[in-house]
Amino acid sequence: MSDVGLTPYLIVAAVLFVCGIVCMATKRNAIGVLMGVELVLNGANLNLIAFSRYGQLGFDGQAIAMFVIVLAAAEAAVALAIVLNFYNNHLTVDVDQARQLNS
Amino acid sequence: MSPHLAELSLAERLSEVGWLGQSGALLAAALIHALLVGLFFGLPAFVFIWAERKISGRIQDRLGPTRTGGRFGWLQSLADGVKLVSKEDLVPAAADSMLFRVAPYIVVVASFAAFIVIPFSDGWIAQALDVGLFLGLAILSLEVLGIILAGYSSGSKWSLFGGMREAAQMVSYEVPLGLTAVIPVVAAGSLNLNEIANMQRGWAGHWLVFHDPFTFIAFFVFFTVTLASNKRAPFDLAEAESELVGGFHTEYSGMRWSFFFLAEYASMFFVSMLAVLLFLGGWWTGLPGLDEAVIAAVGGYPARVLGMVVLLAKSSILVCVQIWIRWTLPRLRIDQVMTTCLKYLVPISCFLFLGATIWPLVLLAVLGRPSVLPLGDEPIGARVVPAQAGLSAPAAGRNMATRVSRSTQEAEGSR
Amino acid sequence: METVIFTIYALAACGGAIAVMVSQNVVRMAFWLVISLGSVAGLFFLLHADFLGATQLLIYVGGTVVLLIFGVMLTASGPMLTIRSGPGEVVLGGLVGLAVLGMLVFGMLSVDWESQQTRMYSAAAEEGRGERSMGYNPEGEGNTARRLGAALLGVRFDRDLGRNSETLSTGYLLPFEIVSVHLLVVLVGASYLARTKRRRPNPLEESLES
Amino acid sequence: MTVTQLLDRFISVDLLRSLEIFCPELILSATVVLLLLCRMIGVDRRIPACWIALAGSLAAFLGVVVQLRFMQSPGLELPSDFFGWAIGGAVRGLAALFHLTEEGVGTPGPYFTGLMMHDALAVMFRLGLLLLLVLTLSLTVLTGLPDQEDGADFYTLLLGAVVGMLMATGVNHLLMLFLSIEMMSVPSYAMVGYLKGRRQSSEAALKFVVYGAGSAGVMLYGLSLLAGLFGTANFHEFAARFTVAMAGEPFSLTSGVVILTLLGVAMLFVGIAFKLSLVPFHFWCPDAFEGASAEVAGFLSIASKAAVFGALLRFATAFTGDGESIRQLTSYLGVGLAVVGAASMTLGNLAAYTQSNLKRMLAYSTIAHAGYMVLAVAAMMVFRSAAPGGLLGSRDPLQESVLAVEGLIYYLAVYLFMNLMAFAAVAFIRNETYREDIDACRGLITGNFWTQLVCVALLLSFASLIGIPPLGGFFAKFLIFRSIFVAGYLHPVLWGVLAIAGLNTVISLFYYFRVMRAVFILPRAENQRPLEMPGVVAAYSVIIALPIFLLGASPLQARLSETARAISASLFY
Repeated sequence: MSDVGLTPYLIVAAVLFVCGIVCMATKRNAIGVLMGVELVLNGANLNLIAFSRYGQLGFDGQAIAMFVIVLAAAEAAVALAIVLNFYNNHLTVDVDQARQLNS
Repeated sequence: MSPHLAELSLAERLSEVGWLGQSGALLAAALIHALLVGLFFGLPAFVFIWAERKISGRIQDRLGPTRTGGRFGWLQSLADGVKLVSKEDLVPAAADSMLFRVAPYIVVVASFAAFIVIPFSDGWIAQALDVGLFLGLAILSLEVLGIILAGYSSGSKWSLFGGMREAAQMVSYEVPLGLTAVIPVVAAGSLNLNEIANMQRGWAGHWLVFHDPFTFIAFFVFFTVTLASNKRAPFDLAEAESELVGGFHTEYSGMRWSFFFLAEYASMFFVSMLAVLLFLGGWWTGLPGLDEAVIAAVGGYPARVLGMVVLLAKSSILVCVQIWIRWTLPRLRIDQVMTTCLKYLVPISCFLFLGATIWPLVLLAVLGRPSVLPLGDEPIGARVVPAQAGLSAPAAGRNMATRVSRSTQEAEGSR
Repeated sequence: METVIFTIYALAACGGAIAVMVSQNVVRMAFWLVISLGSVAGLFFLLHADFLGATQLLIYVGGTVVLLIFGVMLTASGPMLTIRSGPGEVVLGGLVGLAVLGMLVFGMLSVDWESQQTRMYSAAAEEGRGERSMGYNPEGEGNTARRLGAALLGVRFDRDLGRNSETLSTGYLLPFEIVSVHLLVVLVGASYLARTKRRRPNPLEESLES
Repeated sequence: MTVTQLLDRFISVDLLRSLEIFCPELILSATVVLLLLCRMIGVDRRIPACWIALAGSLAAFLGVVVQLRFMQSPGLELPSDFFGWAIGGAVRGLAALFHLTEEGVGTPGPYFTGLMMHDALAVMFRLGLLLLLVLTLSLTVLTGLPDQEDGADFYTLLLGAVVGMLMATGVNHLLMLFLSIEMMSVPSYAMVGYLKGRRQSSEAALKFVVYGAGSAGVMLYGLSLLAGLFGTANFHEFAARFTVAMAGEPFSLTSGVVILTLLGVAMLFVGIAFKLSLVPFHFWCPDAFEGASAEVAGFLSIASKAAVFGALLRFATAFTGDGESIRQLTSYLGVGLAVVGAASMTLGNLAAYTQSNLKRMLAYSTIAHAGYMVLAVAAMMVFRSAAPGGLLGSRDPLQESVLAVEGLIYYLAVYLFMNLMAFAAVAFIRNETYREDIDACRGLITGNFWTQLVCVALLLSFASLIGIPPLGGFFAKFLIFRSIFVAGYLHPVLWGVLAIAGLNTVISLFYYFRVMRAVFILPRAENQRPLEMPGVVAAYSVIIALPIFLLGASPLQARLSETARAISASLFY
């Protein structure tokens, strides 16, 4: 049985991370930005678990990833509530339309 | 080959055949499992649609469905299938065509993949995971995605309403579903469905539904919640045909439409099997004498086939109850559905969960043993794998499934 | 065989992520996100993190993404669905992204992970923690639920058993308990924000508004 | 060792002690639950939520006071004079009430199996944070921010965020760093959007949450790189593991380990810099503070900074140690921090000059102050990177790093009072005039006696923010500038940073002066009546403004500074 090794996993994680970053930077829809954040978090989680399997991190990697998933879900819930609240007040979810506060 | 499949007793058994060889046995085992999963996924739709017609016909005194299609009307489902396959596959102009085409596949894949965690009989499981139950619920929860996407992408307001209702309903009902599914886990101390089922060996009093008052109520709550998560009546708001035409599948036709139905009946069957494995003793008949007699008569391995039949029978009864409920109760309103979940089912399941965790401690304090019924020689608490075995010596105590199956094989070998 | 499965999942994960990045329609983005996250869950299974894989499917794919799509449906009406980003932003974002990716991949390729691990292992052995295994114990592959449960209880059976050491290994009791407080607080906050407007208007707010 | 032995050992050795140290967080968590329960059964009609929250945070505050007492005098000896005896007796009584003991709270060291660190620094930061919590709670009661109906929601969010902040001061593990930063951020997103019917408030919350979630994601990725590279997530193993990973190779930017370490630290720093509103990651701060209510903005500007500085100190010290490569890394990080600090203070001060909204101006001033404070950490890192017997001559690098951290602690202590006073004044003015721009303060001094008192308190706070000599702000800035100057011997770049910092102090004079001019010199607009603030508001202002004096030119100054030094020493010894 062939073993994939650590580096390929890390590279997949890096691709996810970068896609997420670009997504956060370029999307104007607030929910699109949040999707970018999810991608970034998944890249990090994949890193942690790959290190936990092949690296010296051991089981701690899985434990940390577990909490990250939970925290990310909580963050997404609040973010979505804020987006809804914004939509109720402004009737748009375009982040670039949020410019009332620029002076 | 995935490392888990290699541990399966079926593969080990096949490799003893000789002319198959090691890899051939693995392949054969994989094929058999794939076939089993496929059958369990595909057949219920045909059987239970027929059953639904017959039962509803009897319940509502409608004679039509009981008279057509060959003897007992068994050809009716087949005729339906042929009709659906030959129908034209329409994509509305307003639809988001890619998502519209993909959505039925998501639903089908989700309800199909859920079967890989189900042990059909002792050790007969496509993917022996120690988190089987958890994974099953997780995969089942993916079904909602397909339905939301179908509702959204159809470009029709009926569909969108259906999709939204489904999303709200599923997301809320997942909470009591998870909580009630955890209650037998608490009692058994394992997430492995095979282990949980094997712990209910012996008299029917060993079934987890009779384990304590909380699991008893939890079974009924679980059953109710699974009705909702399968969008079966009285919770079929997503496709309420009297108000939303067809809900999320209004715009679908032909094969894609039939996929939704295939998935619905398959997941009805899936949740029934889950209920049987968690609460109703899995593949054990509840009569230890009978179980032992069968094993002694036909040997451990063929006995598993009979075990599978027992599991199928129990689950089919539950499916029939689902059908019976559908044709008996009126549909709820959407606000009633949400109230039922958030105001009643969630608090009840929280209370049950707390109760189920405290119960063994109370029993230990009062009776000095963790079970009320002095049935059998080992109460369920003692049957939990010692923490040490699973943790410090993983190779030895991999999981109960393999150990049980190995010991059966050893017994056979010695005989 | 593992390589083949890995390749499929990895391509699906990366492809999904790239499609999320490129796609302009929010609902399609959500669909690609599901593909990507689902494949990551598959990679978790391949890494023998079964519990994490199932959690990923249940919480991320089945929960968070459904929540996101729900949000899209509540806020999206026609034109809002495809808010395009300007070409300048896309080019700039793409370039920065490529630069970061290049740096990360260069760093990852130039580290010799195996010798790193050996060195770390021998260093750990010198500190008297030689029982610590190389990586996640492959003998107990897949059997993660109990380990994780014990770690969340605060005791590391997998590390401390059979070892007579004064210090206990890192257990995760504190985060496990305190996260529940966090979830409660967050739930209260989210429900407060998403609730409909209050019944009586606050004069302070109205005056600030005008 | 068997399972049972291990469990027994865990409970007896670690858990009981940890719970003692964790008592303030536990009390706050219990208060949150109590708040929600009270609303559920309808008690909040009779006992308003603010009193429950206040009682809970006071209890937590007293718990930390006892912990600090244990840290200062082990065994809680009673002094001979009467007052000391009475206070000591009260502390003993409280210790018995909270079940705090010498073995538990009195012994510094890691707790919760190494996830957290208990030392005088953590206790002091928690004391400050809880004091701020009590003051903020009283402020919201005075200004009536949450109404009867939503009080429980607001205080739940506030207390929840504080639990995260308290934890951040003692983190010793990467997971706890991420967890505590999330725990303080997520409720604060919701708090910024608390005035949910207001367009600006929802916009501020949206920007805050979008940027915040993004930076948290980047931070997590950096964290995963570091954890994987070093094979551990415990701070105190980092330096040793870095040396092992380098394996005697020279420190060069082409080595994979160095690249990944620097990338990891930089990404992790993104999350920290976001919370501290340091320069490339500051853009959320003015928007969020302008949209949020002044009370919330004041609380966030102080509390999240203080907590994250606590975490940053621990994270930064994790990368210091003996060995050539680790020294190089430390000095790189130190100089990088100094540059970021210089950039933040320059941008903050320049941008503040053009603002017309008070909260927005204060937000930029917050950015500038974060820049000053991060210089202390930079100086500490540079000192720690010094090889023994190097350029510092006769000065002991370790002693110098203690002094640098002392400067940070002193600055934060003063900052608590002066910034809270500034934001509280904005809230008071808003309640009277329904406006928050600088023009609203015109002729404030013409109001009644209580308003005049508030004006004087505001003057004190602004003078201290500038750093005018007899006040606390001056001493704080002086301590940090001194450390930077000494650190300049090791890295001449820091002398440049020092020059920028000095220049900035002068720039800041102008925009603070604009507000002061409006308050004291400009006449009230024709159609506006003179303000009549209630007396309790003035009393509150005086209570907050007094410590600005005490931390400055007062007999107490030397003692306070000594305490700060002792506390900062606990980080290193």
